[in-house]
Amino acid sequence: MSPDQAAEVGSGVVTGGWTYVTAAYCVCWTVLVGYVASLWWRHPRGEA
Amino acid sequence: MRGLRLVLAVVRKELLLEWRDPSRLTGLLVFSAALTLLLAFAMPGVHVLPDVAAGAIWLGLVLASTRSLDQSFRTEVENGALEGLVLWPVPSLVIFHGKALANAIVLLLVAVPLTALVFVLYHPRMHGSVVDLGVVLTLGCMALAAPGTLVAAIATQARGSSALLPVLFFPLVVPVVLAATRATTLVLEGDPMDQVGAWVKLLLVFDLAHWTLDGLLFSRIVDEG
Amino acid sequence: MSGLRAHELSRRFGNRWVLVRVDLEVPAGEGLLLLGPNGSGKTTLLRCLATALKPHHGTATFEGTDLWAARHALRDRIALLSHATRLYEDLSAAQNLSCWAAMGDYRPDVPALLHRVGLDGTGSKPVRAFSAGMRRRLALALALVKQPRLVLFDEPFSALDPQGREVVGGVLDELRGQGATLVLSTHHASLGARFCTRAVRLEAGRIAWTGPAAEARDVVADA
Amino acid sequence: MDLPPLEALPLTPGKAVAVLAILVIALLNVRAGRRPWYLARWEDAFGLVGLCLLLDGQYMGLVDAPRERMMGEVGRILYVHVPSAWLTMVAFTLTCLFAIGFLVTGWRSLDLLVESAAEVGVALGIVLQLTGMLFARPTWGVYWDWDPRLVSTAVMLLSFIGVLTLRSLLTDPDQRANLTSAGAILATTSMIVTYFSVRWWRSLHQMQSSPDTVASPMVLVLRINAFAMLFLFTWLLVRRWRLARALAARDEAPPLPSAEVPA
Repeated sequence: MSPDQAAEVGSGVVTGGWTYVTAAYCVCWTVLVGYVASLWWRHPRGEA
Repeated sequence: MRGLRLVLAVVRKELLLEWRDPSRLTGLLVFSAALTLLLAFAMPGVHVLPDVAAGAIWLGLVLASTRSLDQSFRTEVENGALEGLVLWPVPSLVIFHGKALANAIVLLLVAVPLTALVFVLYHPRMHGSVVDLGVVLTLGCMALAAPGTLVAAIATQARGSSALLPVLFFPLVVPVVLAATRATTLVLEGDPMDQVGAWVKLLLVFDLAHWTLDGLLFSRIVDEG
Repeated sequence: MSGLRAHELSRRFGNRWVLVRVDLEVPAGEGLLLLGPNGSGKTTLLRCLATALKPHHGTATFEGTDLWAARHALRDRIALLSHATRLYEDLSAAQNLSCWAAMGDYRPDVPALLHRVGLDGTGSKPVRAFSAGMRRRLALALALVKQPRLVLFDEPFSALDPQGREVVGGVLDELRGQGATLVLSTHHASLGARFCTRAVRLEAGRIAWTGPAAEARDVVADA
Repeated sequence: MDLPPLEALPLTPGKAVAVLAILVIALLNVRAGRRPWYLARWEDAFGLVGLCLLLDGQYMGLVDAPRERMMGEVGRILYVHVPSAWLTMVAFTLTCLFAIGFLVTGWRSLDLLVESAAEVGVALGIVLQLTGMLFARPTWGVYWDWDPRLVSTAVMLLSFIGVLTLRSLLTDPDQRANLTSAGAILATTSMIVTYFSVRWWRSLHQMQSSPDTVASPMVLVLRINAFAMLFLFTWLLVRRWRLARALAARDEAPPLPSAEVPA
């Protein structure tokens, strides 16, 4: 363990957690894309 | 003066309806009593019951209020009485305040025996005075009644109103449940830090805001042709 | 003094026009017979005139004031009687009357009113136990609480036995005697013609025929 | 406002893609006699700019931005979480303002905007709530905490979902408009009161982050993401409003017919 890392552990820095980051960005995209799709889906077709 | 007299006339009519059909009130009482019993069994053990007594009272009241609000508007739409009231020379604000006041009284009529029952079943400590408890119960019931009356008026105009009512009502009264439960707990368990005033103040502000604002919204939605 | 006037009164529900450019004129103290098949817009017209519905086009005035704009003041003098009886099922007849009166700041003679519609002696029975005819009579008494100047009556003679019709007829005569303006919607032209001078026939929300009430019978018979 | 030095704006692949995309779009737009499908309406420009900014902002958030001093990599969630929080607030504030405006003026467009803003707000609010929970798990150790902002956001979301439910259950347009607006105003007030009451009850959440409390390299990334969300929000709102208008036009009443009785 490098001195740098040791200092981080002692100071309570959160390490790792890329899973959560990926999940958060995915959630953002899923909801946005899903919502846009629903807008498109609900649009009345046939006229104009 | 005339306004107050009319409000009291609406309240009298509501209470007379409750009086002529006692099954409505007894139904509410049995409902909340059964809920109190069920809640005790849903707890991890008998030892926590004194701590959750206040919560049991307010949970019972909120759930009972959805029933009583639903009932109070069902009698109005049954023979078109609500439209009749709008066409009667009585301001919509008066209808709102009368109905809300009557709903608050009905809730208090449920609250008193319910509190007694919780005392019997849950054995909470009682450090504060009965007057304090009464003030908290009154303010809390009024804080449930005013937004409840408005929301019930909104819900009755939609399909499936009794299912819609809690959907609109519960998020609205989160602060009431929180403040009333805190205040009740502090009254029951003693208040060494003197915090009960803050919660009562919150209830008071909530009451004031809803008893003034909701009447305006109510008149807007019932008298629009 | 001008009574009830409507100019191009129109109302829609959703995207359907149920009342189209209806022009009416009822002189004060006179009666108008409103005829027409089911769904022709009679009830909607009455509800517009009673300020229960806001017209989407056109205007209606009573004694010179716009009905919708001055609705809060005018509701004191307008009575709408329809299949919605406005009654509280769990209250007795007298309680219904006294509660409604108190809510409008009226002080009527409740026993006299009940006697007027032939309901004395119904005691403390809740309205729930009443027959349809009794409810109609009680609703009539409820309208009389207001001492209305404009009476809008939807199907006055439905659900009534001959005796009940007698009562309703008596009350209508009395109201006309007091100078009230009447609008009666009915299928039975012959029964209504007694109280009205003019008649109007609605079809698809429009006025299809207008003429003296005495001739109205034939129109219905032809249809 | 202090602009960051030029070195703080490195040409990242994300930005390169974004700039190229904008250039291509602009060129196509200028050249085309008729408008391309992705620029059919004026709001689509907002959508495209928003999309580019979002791609760039998220790339910067994931790659360029330094690790947060206390939260490490997890701090990168903030670049999604904070902008969505801002825009959710904007959406629901607009909903409330539109609702008040509708009750005062009675304009139909405002009613359609109430519906649109509420729905877009709910969509963004879901992003906010979920990313917030994903942020809470590694930093606080739990997905949920009884913090005023968490609770009031959840209450607000539930309220507006309730309002949209109410709206879907009503058929008469005039009645629907009135009740939706009343419900939206109630939902907004309930959110405000909930916030303060829960804050009294218990407070654990850090104070609101503002550019003063956040390290400067983060500010730029945060800003880009916030503008991305703002542009996308505008696009979504206008799009949703067009949808509402199209649906309303479908069952709009025909003009008042003549007084002649149809044969």
